[in-house]
Amino acid sequence: MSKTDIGPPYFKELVPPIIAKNYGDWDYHEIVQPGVLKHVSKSGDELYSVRVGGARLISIDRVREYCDIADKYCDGYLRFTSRHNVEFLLSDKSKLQPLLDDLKERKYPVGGTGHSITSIVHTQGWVHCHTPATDASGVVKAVMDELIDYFTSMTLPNQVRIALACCLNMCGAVHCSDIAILGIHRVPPKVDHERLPKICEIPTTIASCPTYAIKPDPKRKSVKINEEKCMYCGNCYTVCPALPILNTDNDGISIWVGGKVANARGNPRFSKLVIPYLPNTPPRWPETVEAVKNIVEVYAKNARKYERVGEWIDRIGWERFFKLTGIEFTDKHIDDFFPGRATFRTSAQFTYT
Amino acid sequence: MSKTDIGPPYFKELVPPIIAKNYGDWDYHEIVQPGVLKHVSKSGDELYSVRVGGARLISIDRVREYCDIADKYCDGYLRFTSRHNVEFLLSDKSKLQPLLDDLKERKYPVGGTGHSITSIVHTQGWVHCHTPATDASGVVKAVMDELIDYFTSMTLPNQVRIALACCLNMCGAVHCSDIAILGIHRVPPKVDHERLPKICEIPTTIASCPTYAIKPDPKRKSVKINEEKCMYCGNCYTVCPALPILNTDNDGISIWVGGKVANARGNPRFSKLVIPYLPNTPPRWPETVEAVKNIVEVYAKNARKYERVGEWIDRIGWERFFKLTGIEFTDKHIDDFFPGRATFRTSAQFTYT
Amino acid sequence: MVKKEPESETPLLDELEKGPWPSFVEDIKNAAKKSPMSRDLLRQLELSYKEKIGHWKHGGIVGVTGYGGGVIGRYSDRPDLFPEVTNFHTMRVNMPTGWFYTTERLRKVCDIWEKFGSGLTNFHGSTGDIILLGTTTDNLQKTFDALSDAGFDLGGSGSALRTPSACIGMARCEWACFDTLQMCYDMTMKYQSELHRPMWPYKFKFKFSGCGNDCVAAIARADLSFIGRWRDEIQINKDAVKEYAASGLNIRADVAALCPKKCIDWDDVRKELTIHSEDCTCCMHCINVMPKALRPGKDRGCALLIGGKAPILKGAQLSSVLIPFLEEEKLQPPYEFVCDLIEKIWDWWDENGKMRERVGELIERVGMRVFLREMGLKPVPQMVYEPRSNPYFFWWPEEIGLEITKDEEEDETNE
Amino acid sequence: MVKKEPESETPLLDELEKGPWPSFVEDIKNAAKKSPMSRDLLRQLELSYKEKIGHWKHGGIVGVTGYGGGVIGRYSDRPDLFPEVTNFHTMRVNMPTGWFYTTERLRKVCDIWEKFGSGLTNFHGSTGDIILLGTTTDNLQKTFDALSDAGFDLGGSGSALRTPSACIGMARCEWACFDTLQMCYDMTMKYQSELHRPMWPYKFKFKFSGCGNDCVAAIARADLSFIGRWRDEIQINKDAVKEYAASGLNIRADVAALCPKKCIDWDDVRKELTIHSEDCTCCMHCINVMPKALRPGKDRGCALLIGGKAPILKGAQLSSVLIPFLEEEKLQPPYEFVCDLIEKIWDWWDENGKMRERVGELIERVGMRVFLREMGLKPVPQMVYEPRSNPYFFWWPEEIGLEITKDEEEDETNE
Ligand code: SRM
Ligand code: SRM
Ligand code: SRM
Ligand code: SRM
Ligand code: SF4
Ligand code: SF4
Ligand code: SF4
Ligand code: SF4
Ligand code: SF4
Ligand code: SF4
Ligand code: SF4
Ligand code: SF4
Repeated sequence: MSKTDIGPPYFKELVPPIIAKNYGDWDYHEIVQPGVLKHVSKSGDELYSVRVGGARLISIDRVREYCDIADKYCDGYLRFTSRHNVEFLLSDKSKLQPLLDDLKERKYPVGGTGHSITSIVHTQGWVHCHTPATDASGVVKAVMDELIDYFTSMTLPNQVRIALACCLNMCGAVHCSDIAILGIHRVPPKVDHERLPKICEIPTTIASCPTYAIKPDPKRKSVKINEEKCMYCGNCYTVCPALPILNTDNDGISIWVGGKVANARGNPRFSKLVIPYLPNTPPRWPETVEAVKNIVEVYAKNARKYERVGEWIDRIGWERFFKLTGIEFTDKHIDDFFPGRATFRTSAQFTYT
Repeated sequence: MSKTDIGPPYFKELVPPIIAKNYGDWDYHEIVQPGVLKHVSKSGDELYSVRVGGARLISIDRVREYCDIADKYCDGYLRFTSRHNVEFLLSDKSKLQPLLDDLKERKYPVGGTGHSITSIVHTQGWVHCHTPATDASGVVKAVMDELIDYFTSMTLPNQVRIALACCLNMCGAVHCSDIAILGIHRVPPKVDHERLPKICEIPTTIASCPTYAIKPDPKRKSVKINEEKCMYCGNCYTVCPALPILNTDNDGISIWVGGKVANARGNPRFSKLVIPYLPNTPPRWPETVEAVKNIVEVYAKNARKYERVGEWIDRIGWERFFKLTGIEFTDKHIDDFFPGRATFRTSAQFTYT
Repeated sequence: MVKKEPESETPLLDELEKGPWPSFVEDIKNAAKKSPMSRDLLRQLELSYKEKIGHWKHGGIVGVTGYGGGVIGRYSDRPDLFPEVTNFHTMRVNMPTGWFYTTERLRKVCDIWEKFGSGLTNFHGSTGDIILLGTTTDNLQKTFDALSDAGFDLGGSGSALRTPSACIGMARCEWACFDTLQMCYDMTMKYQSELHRPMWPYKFKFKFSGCGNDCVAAIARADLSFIGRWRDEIQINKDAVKEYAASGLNIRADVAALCPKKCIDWDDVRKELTIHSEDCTCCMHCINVMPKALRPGKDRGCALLIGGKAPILKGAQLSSVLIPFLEEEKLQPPYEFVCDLIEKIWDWWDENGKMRERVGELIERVGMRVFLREMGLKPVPQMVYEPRSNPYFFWWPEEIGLEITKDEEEDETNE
Repeated sequence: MVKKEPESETPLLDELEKGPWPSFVEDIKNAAKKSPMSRDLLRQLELSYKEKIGHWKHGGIVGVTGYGGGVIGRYSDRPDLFPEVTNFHTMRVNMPTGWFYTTERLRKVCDIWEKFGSGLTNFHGSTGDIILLGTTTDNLQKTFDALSDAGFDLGGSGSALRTPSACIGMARCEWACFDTLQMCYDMTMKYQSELHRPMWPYKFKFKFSGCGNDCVAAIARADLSFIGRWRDEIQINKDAVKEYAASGLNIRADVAALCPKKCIDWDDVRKELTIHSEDCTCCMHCINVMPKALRPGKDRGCALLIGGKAPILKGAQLSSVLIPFLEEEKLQPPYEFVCDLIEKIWDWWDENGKMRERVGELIERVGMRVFLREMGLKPVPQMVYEPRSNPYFFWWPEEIGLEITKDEEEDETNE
């Protein structure tokens, strides 16, 4: 048997020499061009990082291709970012242009820095998860095909972070993204009374429901669901597979905007619901692509420099946001999950536009 | 038997002729001096209103005295304000100074306009209510004795609305005041198991508890209280007199600040807890008087023109408020009544001062 | 020892006769001279001051014939010591809208109260009523009859409509965007029965403020708040603007910079003010500071907000936007649209509300979406500061083409 | 009819090979060439695309010897159609801190996965792990053994500590206020057992960001978020400020006006910038815009925030301030203060948390005051945006000199 609890490789053994040397001693940085960062240390050393977008779901051959590139231009050093881009790390400036040329040839998008749209943080979807209300990789691919020019340029008012999660578990920072694409179910789970007693623990199943919609059904040694109280979160299904919730016709996508994580200027905040439902339309989800694009474009046109999506809406007000984007406001936008009242406009301040 | 459902006298029969004439036709106003408003109509007519503070709890002889004054200077017209001041309404400017002189002689405070502290909205207290945790009129008298110079002048950054309620029922706009003085109980009610079954309805009593602290006690046909869950709101006592909550040693006063009602600039908002407890120290409640005065003075010194108390704190931050006032921050300030989390600072933005 | 004055019955309260602010103790003492009730009130209050505790209890329901409210029953818990306040009930008298009086009418109230009551009052109660503070059970009907003869009527109490109130509005204020006083009066008259005969889950309050300054604190205290607004542009008198500037007002700092939407441009060279009205939220600040130069627009009306209340039971609520704009026509007799809506709200609340559940709490419990649907009102973004951030939302059965099973034996405690 | 190409097995997925963004379908197809598993994955995915529904189920617990986590068990619900993915489990491999690799090490991972797995991966999972996407139950242990020999270990899953992650920090960023990478690595090593052996009520996550920009999104996703800050003044390089001004940066509009606390004065004549540091909240904006001119202060450390998480169960939470400042000393080995606190938190949560209750939800349920008391931490205003507005607060028994009766048979559903 092999050793356990050895932990990850020590990162200091994996960083390029220029980082080892200048660790903690960086002075400033510049974005040389979209996708190319230059960090200058107090010693004067210069590190170039070239950021490349990709499909996060990749084959080992793709990884090997990254390795080939890193071997050729970066003395074998590379990293990934917290949003799953690859970064090629160069200490030799003369190799920068050749690297960029090579990447271009391979049709790898270089960008994602500064006021751009970087890669979409996303999840498993139909590829590997059991609760998804939509696919992850496919939607992301379709959206990025449309937005790629924002990846390779830096023309937006500020960065726009897009994330996707295929169900309410929200694996990723979907709940705090400039634009979030969230898979949702829309019908209550159907109780499989036959399997349930065998494979599920009843108290845990009951406790799993945020809205107390699940009650014991002692006669059948099962549970029953008060469908009127169910808002299809799927949590009961996570703890009890005998409560299937996936649904071909009613599952789909919702769109949320205005969240952020950084403390810069406005406080970190959640994304807010803007489109309650778009249908699942594989393989290219045109409605979702269009919806995201529309929001990005309206933002690009109207926001002031440095305003994140949520900060822009802060300034103009949500009533204006709905008007500018042409998105319909519905009763679903009004928070009714206790304590939703905090969002009610308890003020006579608003505009009519 | 007399007529019922006749409603109040029609106000238009009670307004002075100048108001009847210029109703809906006013053009602008000026505050001539503290307590004296001049409203000018489009027709050029001028109405002077002289505002006088008083103890809201007054005898009919006092009311008659007001009438005497109104008869003498105002052709018998007067009104009261939404904050319980008297307003003498003059259409004859020449009577203004004599009226003011007369009021001065009677030691009636004239003021409460503009950037002042107007009368304290308050409630019944020990004078007439059954749930009070403190007195109302006495505390108000003691505080206003100290703050009267702010009533008769207009030197503050903006108006400061003070209100008092003697229990959590909050009769008045205490929950949205610049400074609120709120009577609080601090021990759970004691169940009078003998009287309870006779005079209270058990389900109503149980339902009256916001924190679900009350349970049935079927054996005694009464209820029991989980004291750990009780936060002494007194609501159960309101619906069931057999749950006495008044307590000589532990009742007292809490201080809340930063609320407002007007939409001007910042949105309407609740007052926030700043001093969880001050003892009941009749007849003059020196701790409460001192606490209110301190807050007013720190505000007067630090706020910018037009900033209400809450808007000032918005700008400087609560950490600074606690520092400037020297008030201690405790675990009671942190909201733990569901959904208190909305107030948690989910940001790395704050100052250390 | 030096000889002292005869000892006061109320040494503690006497301390409250000192100081510059008018003293309620002086007034109680004054009333006590003529009224034994007031004297016992004074003495009982002194006991409260000594013991730091109240001495009133609530008890049997008292009132006047034909009404279910308007009287607050109160009983001393020490009738042994203070027999005159054994019962000492308060009457709420509906004030004239706007709290306007002629001395003649006011003196009538005093005379009645001298005859039948303690001679003590509150001008006014915090809902707005004239509070006639304390009389015996026997005298309630007599007082009422005399008041009625003098043209006064009782205000609300209990689970009824409460006495509506309004800011001074058009009677004196240049900013009133609708006629708060008239509407308040008309509503009071129309709903006399609802006001006098409690029959709902809990209390219900209306308040009317002519503009966003909300001088009657409606948003904090009323189940339905009518708050004046306009839909077009703020009216600017350019010359008056220049005069303000000349007179030393710092328009940039005190007006433009404080606009919550930063929609005011100030040109310090030309002394010109521009307002981007499409961004203006009618907050009133700029108008407040420059009353001679700026005025609300011409297309006036009000916003209707719902749900304001004090903390009991589930926490305080400020009213929140229900209808962003009611046009002037709707705010004039016969108020058809408004009254229809009010009555619809009452019916729904009456049917669905639990005991002691205000309408705002009911809406919170069942969800705004249910309420809007029942009322036939359209959801609009003005209703919220921001859309929801949690993904826990519901679909209507017809939206997903499903029948939803409802559990009838629903346990309510979980909600 | 014209003769067509041999029909594709995956007409729908083929559509996703089009377009400029790198295609995952291309990579799956690529893997499918060598791996039958990947081929069945591709075919099952096509079915999902057709039916608009997932085809995975969770089932029996799978794993490697000695560990309770690190593997996500997954089973096809159509093993009849896709036998090669009858079981198709994912392995989470703890990434090197900061996601740094040498090609040598990275190729090793590829080789192992070529041998034992589907050849498909995620670089990386959203917690940060290397995701080795899909293999059979049999191959799990083999993969692990090979990984271990290559110096890799599994990451977290289940009710365990999850793989901690950190922003790139001192490795490349001039703003790192503490050594995020080293601390993340040290914590990962110290808590290997907590990471590999689930034993808590639910999952627990650490994330480390070197400054308020929070490039690892800690505040939104970590139960404990370490976010770099300083306590003294922003360092200003006056010459560099002048250069920015000269180069055309609009310092008034783009820097000063956007400071959330408006604590930057810009003198456009002298081209001088003054920061009122006592008001600065370390938001990072000004530094972000002028990296050559402004730098975090010298007295550096971090804020510790608690409770971040996704919506399940009671709604999403952002982390909230627990300790406003941890000095640099506390953020270096042996991290005594921090580790003591972490372990105290775990113990308390482990003892009091319900199943599937994150620490932030537990704190919300029992009250921050209880948590702070148990931890021996002082309440400070930095913990809240504002103090409470409801009057429903508690006193400790000793504060009111009372013994409080606790109801032991407490029904929990009401909470
Ligand atoms: C490489 C990476 C860290 C890592 O360890 O991998 C990183 C690196 C840098 N970030 Fe970041 N950030 C990275 C994820 C993030 C995240 C996390 C996320 O998106 O999930 C955030 C929070 C996003 C949010 O608020 O929702 C983040 C918010 C920022 C900000 C704040 C921007 C703002 O105004 O709101 C800055 C400041 C700036 O860009 O001027 C920043 C600045 C920087 C700087 C300039 C820091 C420096 O001096 O080196 C780095 C280059 C930025 C650039 O790309 O233009 N970084 N940065 C991450 C790259 C992700 C990617 O591939 O696109
Ligand atoms: C693989 C990954 C998504 C991805 O494609 O990157 C993932 C996948 C799953 N997550 Fe997650 N989560 C992943 C990161 C996250 C994150 C993001 C993070 O860690 O920064 C979150 C939000 C942050 C948080 O923890 O709150 C997240 C919040 C959840 C939740 C909701 C937890 C909550 O308290 O609200 C669940 C539900 C659960 O635990 O039962 C969940 C459950 C799951 C399960 C285990 C679903 C299940 O019950 O079986 C998914 C397994 C999918 C699969 O087949 O492999 N996953 N999950 C991420 C882990 C990869 C890695 O180790 O690097
Ligand atoms: C008489 C009265 C209405 C009535 O029907 O009785 C009234 C009358 C006026 N109010 Fe008011 N307000 C009156 C209660 C209120 C209230 C309600 C309350 O305090 O309970 C508020 C909301 C307070 C709050 O926000 O907490 C109120 C917030 C205002 C404001 C907003 C000030 C601000 O900047 O926040 C203005 C505008 C101003 O003062 O410039 C205002 C302006 C005015 C004007 C100037 C309106 C006008 O053009 O005539 C009146 C004279 C103001 C003055 O006293 O300086 N009035 N005003 C009330 C006098 C109360 C008193 O005796 O002191
Ligand atoms: C007299 C008055 C206080 C005063 O001194 O001015 C008053 C006095 C009482 N209020 Fe009030 N409330 C008075 C205005 C208010 C207001 C202010 C308002 O109406 O604008 C409020 C807050 C606004 C609101 O309605 O939410 C108010 C919120 C309450 C509550 C809590 C209601 C809630 O939903 O949270 C109670 C509790 C109850 O109804 O059981 C309450 C209950 C009471 C009772 C009836 C206590 C009781 O259970 O017997 C008090 C009777 C005192 C007495 O002995 O006369 N009183 N009460 C006010 C009525 C005078 C009038 O008619 O003009
Ligand atoms: S978001 Fe939901 S469906 Fe998607 S990977 Fe996470 S748990 Fe699975
Ligand atoms: S899907 Fe969610 S809301 Fe519906 S029953 Fe299951 S746990 Fe409850
Ligand atoms: S606040 Fe409480 S104690 Fe005071 S009058 Fe109102 S109900 Fe009575
Ligand atoms: S005082 Fe309030 S919290 Fe305590 S038992 Fe009574 S109703 Fe419940
Ligand atoms: S609310 Fe507006 S209209 Fe009414 S009195 Fe106050 S300022 Fe005038
Ligand atoms: S009313 Fe308020 S929002 Fe409108 S322009 Fe004036 S200050 Fe700005
Ligand atoms: S969080 Fe701060 S220190 Fe870390 S990489 Fe981002 S900008 Fe640099
Ligand atoms: S870091 Fe943020 S708060 Fe501090 S001075 Fe700069 S912009 Fe202002």
